[in-house]
Amino acid sequence: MANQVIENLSDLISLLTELFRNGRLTSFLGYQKGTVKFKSSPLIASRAEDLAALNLDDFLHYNLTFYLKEIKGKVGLLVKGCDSRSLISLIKEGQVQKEDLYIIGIPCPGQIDVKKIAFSMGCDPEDLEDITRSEEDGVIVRFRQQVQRLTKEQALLDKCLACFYPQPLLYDVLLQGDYLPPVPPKLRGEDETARKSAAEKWAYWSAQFARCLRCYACRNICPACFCPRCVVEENMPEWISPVPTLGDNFVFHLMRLMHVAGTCTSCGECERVCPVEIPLMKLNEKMAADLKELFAFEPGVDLEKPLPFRTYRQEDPNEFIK
Amino acid sequence: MARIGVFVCHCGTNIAGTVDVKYVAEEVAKEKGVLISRDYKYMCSAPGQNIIKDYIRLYKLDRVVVASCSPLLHERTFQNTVKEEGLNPYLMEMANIREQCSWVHKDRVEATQKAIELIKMAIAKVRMNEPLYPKRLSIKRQALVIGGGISGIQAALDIAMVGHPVILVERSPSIGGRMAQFDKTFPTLDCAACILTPKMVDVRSHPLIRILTYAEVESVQGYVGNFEVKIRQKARSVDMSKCTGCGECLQKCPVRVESEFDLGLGKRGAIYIPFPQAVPNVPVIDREHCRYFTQGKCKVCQRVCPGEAIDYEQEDQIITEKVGAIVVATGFDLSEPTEYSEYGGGRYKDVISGLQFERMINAAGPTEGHLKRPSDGREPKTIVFIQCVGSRDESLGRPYCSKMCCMYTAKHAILTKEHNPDAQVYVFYIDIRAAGKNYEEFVRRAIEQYGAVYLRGRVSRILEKDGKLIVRGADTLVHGQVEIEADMVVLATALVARKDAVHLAQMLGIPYDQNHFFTELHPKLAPVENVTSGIYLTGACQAPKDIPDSVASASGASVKVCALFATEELIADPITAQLNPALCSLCKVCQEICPFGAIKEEEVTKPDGQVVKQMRVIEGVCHGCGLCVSSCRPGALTLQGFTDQQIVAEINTLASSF
Amino acid sequence: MTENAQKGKTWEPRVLAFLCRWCSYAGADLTGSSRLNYPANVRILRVPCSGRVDPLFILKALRSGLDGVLVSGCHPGDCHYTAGNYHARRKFIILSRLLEYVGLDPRRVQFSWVSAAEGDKFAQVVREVVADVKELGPNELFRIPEFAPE
Amino acid sequence: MFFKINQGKFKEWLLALKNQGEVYIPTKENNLWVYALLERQEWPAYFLNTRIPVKNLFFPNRQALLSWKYEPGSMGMNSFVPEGKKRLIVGLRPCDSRSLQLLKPVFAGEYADIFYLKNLDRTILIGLACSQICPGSFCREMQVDPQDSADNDIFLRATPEGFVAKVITERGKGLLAQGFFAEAGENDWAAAAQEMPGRDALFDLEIVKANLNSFFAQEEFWQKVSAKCLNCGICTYLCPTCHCFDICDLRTPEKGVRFRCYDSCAFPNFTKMAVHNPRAEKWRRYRQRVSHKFNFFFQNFQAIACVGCGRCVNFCPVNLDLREILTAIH
Amino acid sequence: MKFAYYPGCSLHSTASDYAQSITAVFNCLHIELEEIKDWTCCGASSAHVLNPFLSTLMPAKDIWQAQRMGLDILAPCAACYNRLRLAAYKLKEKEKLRRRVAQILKVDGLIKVKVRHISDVVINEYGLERISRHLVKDLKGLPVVCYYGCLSARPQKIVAFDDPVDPQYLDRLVNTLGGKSLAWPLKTECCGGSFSISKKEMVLKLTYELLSWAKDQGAEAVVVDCPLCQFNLDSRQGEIERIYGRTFSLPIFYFTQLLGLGLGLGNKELGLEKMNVSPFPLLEERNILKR
Repeated sequence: MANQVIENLSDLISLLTELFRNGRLTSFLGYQKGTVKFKSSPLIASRAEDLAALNLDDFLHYNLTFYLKEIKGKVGLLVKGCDSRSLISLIKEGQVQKEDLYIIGIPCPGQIDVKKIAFSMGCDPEDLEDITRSEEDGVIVRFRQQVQRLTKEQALLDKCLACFYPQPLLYDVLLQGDYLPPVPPKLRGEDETARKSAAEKWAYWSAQFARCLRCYACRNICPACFCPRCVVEENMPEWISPVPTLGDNFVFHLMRLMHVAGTCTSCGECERVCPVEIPLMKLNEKMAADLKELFAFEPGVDLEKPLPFRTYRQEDPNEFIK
Repeated sequence: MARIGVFVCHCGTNIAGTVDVKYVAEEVAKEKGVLISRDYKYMCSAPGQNIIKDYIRLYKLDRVVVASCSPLLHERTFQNTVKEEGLNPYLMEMANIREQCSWVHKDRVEATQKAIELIKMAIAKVRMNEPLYPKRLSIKRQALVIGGGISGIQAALDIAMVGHPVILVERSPSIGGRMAQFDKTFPTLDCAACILTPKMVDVRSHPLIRILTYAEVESVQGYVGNFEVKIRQKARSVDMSKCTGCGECLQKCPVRVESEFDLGLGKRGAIYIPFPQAVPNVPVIDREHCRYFTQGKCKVCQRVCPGEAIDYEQEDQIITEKVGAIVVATGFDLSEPTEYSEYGGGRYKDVISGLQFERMINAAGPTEGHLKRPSDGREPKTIVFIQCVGSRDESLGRPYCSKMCCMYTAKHAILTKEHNPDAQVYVFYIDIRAAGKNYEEFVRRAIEQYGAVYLRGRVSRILEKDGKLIVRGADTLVHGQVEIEADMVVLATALVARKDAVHLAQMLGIPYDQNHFFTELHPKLAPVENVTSGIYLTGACQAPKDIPDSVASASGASVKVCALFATEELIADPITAQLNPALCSLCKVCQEICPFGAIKEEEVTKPDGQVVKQMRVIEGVCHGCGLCVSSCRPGALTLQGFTDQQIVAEINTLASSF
Repeated sequence: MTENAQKGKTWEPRVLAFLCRWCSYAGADLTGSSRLNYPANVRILRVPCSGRVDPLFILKALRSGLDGVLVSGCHPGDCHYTAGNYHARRKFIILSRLLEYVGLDPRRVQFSWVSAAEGDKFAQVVREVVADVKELGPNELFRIPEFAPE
Repeated sequence: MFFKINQGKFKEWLLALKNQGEVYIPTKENNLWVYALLERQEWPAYFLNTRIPVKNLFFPNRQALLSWKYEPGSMGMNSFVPEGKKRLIVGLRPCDSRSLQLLKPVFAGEYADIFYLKNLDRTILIGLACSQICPGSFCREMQVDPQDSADNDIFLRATPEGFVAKVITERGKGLLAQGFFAEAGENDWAAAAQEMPGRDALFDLEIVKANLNSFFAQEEFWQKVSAKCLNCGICTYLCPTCHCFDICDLRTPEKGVRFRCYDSCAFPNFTKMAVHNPRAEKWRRYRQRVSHKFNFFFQNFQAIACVGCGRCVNFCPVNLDLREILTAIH
Repeated sequence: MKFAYYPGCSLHSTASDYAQSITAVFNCLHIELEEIKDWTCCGASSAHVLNPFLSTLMPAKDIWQAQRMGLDILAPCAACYNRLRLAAYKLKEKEKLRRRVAQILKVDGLIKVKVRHISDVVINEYGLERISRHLVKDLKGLPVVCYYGCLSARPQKIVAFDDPVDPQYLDRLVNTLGGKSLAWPLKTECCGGSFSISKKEMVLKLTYELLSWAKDQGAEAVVVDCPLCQFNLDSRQGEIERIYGRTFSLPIFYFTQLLGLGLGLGNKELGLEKMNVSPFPLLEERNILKR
């Protein structure tokens, strides 16, 4: 059973149907057609009948693993390479048991970054009329009666361009298809903000965090945020005021980062959903870089290595301490 | 609404000299909930303490802040003060305005201002304080000693002497351990058996000590005061109650196999006792070699046994016992002489290990104490001893010193000479480590009085030619190569941790170092304790130790056990972590990082009958460091006496902006 | 002093120090009993172990307008609880790197290992930290513009 | 009464308006459209609608209500007075302008909210007809005409040359009497109307209204439609008509400020009380949101608290589409 | 089984008989060899003494060459084996070094190929059990000592595939072939290796000791798997006789030659007449092989 390969969608559906029938599955997480352009929509199936809607198009941004926070039981789900890392993190955090899951690895040719495309076109995502993949793994964009060919560098999410694990690291079956070739392990291209002066950095991040509405979408969509109650909601003591002041927004985002450190796999969902475009990935990537540099830890790639804040080495960095 | 009293101490001029205590008292009186604020010359003095008591009574205070010296000095004092007025001692907080204020600052204004803020912090904290009560845990006052070597024996005797029952578990058929294999002991050269056997007899005859030989610990559950251990009593095939120890069976057994006890130098039957003075003096049938068990017929032993003690049907038994403390005395193994193939250990019959030499030279040993070459039985004239074989060798990943080898090699040199004065003895060494009472003198005797030739350097190769062992090495003192034609070579192989040490460590939840020796709680200040409270270490399972060290640490460990057993209940400091399962995400970070294994997962049945997993803090084991609390992301854990609320309250009193 | 800080008169930094009760707090006591001097700008908060210090404490302190934070514990290997400071050390370096990344000068949040015997070191550490924070000026970082010094 | 103006003049006019008060125009900051104070930035050649709804300028996410200061013995308190400066917002889309009117009865009720009302009163609204249907929007189903709006002081329609303006209120009229505009006629106004891409109505609002009561009890329905929901506050915070708020204090030992900030019915702790939470489950909360907008609000104020701007649809992290639910109810 | 064949200089010169016998034997055993195209010297004996970097760079070229062929490397010469193996190890372990080397050689990619010693492949991997199936001749209890030399034994952690002091694989082979391998302690003592020319006296002394031990053990021949050892032990016997006054006339066989005999091959295929100390008297006397 383990690690078999599935030819196409219909085979997948029949497999899942079978699994539902013999009770191996109680629910299934997949994708269906979205109701607005350039978006698919998560599919939560609780019966074999619901599977009819299952559909895989060019816009599979969702990291479905976050639904595992809510949906328990025998869950089957589709994971891209990056999603599988979240899964590994969740298993290490004791939030899901591998045995309860039925993991279907799906091919990922890199996800399309609509915002990026719109930005390079000098327009809003809403203005783009049509985006289709071109054979040479770029895309073709139609917008205001003009057609543009973009390379994958111009069209795909940065996280995909830097993805070292396009193939799921953990799966029961694998859906056939083409993958973005893995690039050597490196984090997203040189982060200019890191080179700014302290004052500039502060100015930059104040501007970003000042916008935060505290809608908590970043937290709620984050697979790593699985606490029954987030410290933001704690009011004895009140760590963070509900009033969206710059200060409290700062504390909220830094606290969140500290809490997901080591579990966060930089899947980028937080940044994708942010309604006010706060560049949260910068922070995730920064954290990832530090964990790698300081503790040689890479989140969500192996089930054995202990999470960075659950272990220590005597020779850990000490110079920063007086 | 809290009813707080604040008491500011002058400490003579120690505080009052730099801090305007009157003003301080007035200022903090304005704080919310402060009913009374007084200053006095010496709060810790009897009259000072009476002031506190009086005001508690007068104003029905339910919280007290004492601003004086360091809590490290007088926290207990003032806790007792308020206690005497019926207040829970944990409703008293101290502000340290001496060591951390008046003594370190000169400017009166600054110091006064700081004192005020320190007291405000204490007030803010004490508002959040709750009465805490020491946890009481019952203690099963019975000890388990794992390992029947000299340290195990010593520990068992010491504990039993105080009057606590002890279970002594030994894996081999007899207690006695390594020491029983030795001939004489350095530096006094009195015979090991002569000093060991009496102790073995004491153990056997002690009413409070229960010996389980040929048995192994299978599992350990629970925590300090309340361990539950499962012990596997391996089938001895001999009914201990019936066996008289006459030894008939030993003579008649048709099988001869190499004796473990004699390390292959001697033979034993399939039914055997490891050595004559064995305790218990009851044989074991080695089912792997016994003809009955291998070929289904024989039963000679059963026929000759007068007491009908032989029982082929016997089976392993699991014995479950509750104990309050565990002493680990599992001792050491020796590294394999084959490790250095250049020395031909295992290949050349006449290259033997130090322990084999002990057996050979032991009057009760396989050669009745005569030196004989294993190859041809001739008496060796020239014997080369090589030290540090497997010790102090990075390339083997064994950088440490085995500590004993220098001494027992010197002893071997001396014994050789005493057996045969015209024998020639060479010793290759790197350094001589003879730090111990009369140790250095002993080594000097070996060299000067007995004329053992000590060569400083390593042996590179041993070649066997015409029944001789050609030992090639370097003498670094003459900067030259040496070649010795020896009859026998003795390797001082390294003391290493037991092969299954890691397995035991994980079973007991005790840490071990890279060499798999067990790690003590503190190398200097807690040398026999372990991070897992209730478990104590002794002997060579911690590191190479000689007999005196082992015995000393054994007594040390037993004192710790007795101290623990001194009361029926374990009084645990209430400063422990508390868990609110409703907020717990079961990420188990707490369990993983707790240095004391005080947090465990358990299954509980909800009122509605469903069974759920839950984390639990075992208060008796929790030391109250709060590491888990600061690592618990949803804030399900809190540390009594240092709750998040208390600490944030203190921070907030200093808040100046938002 | 709070008032001064806000009225921007002779401004004096306010530093909160979390001290582990076994090593650093005892060390700070020793500073006192050996009558060494250090600036009065530091307020000491006693915790059982540096491992008890949640990064949130530090953020909270900065949020509530304190100008600097010092966390001090036992030297590596000396932790009374064997490993508290090792775990803390991991959190702290990540936190201070993070604060630096968002432009908050790491000198506002400093760490030290001070043993019970290092009274002089504690005084020295406090002097340095206070000097650093003085140089950085008041922590206006989180002040809400419309409610800046009234 | 109608006027027209060409591109160049329009820009001058905007600058001139600065003398009247603070001028806000649609501006793209940090990749998202907001109404920003007119400084150096150009009038945008093209924009759909702002990400942050205009309610934010009338009912901000952070409104200081009062502050206090504690000195031993005394407690000084002062409440903030609403800002009085005149403002002009240019370029509101009909949906947003409508939302401001929808909210009025809420804040003008028995306990009048001085802040909202004052903001409304001090702001001149200059609307702008849509040139395109926003993704996710369903304004026409909600009876909001993308081409016309009576909820402004002035309403503009863009033409290739410039704009045609329709005066709605007196104070609007005042702004045009400044020589930037030329008289125009009914025909110019009609000519400036843009053809909106057609789409069949997804549902009939009346029927939805009618059915809602009966749907209320259908738990499975609500459970199914809300399954995807994240419990985040995006839909409510970006909604031009959502107006739930929370009140909390920021304080130091001796002083403090009381704030009003947004709250969201999507949050699990929105209705959390000491002992229990009437809307602990997600589906109850989602049902509440829909029912409130389309039913309860109507019962209280005889209006539907939705203008079909489509923000909640377009920016929902999990593409939970209100239109589908409404269609289903239909 | 197929390998990238790295003959090294010896097998094209002094040890051509070794090369010959390998080809012959491998044909019988169906082990394929493909010679690495324009291989360069492994750098043994000079490079690693003079320039450590060069001592990695030179083998590196061949290693990458093999990588391109997609085959593991088989080296019959213990010296080549030692150098290549060490180089491959360094390139795997030391990322910086790898990059520098790769840059110079204009190649890329991590090192995946293994470097194997011929005996390891034939005796351990191909296996005596499989070999014995093809044996047609018996060595009639010919008493020999197996001499392994040092280059395939140390550094132990990196190159050794048997005990570094008392290896057994050749002995096992000899016994399988029906010979009688004698135990002796100098299996991996140094023969002087490449100092043959530069420090002849030393080589003579070391070789003398080896030969006399062998003779004293009662050996009638020595079996080796290293061209350098073979050269020293074989070609020096005359001189040794003159200096130390002891005659040995011990034929020094490559293990492939004995194996060849077992497989029924003759002088022609095994190049026996190339040996300085002629093996024929011995082989005839033991009637293993007729002239």
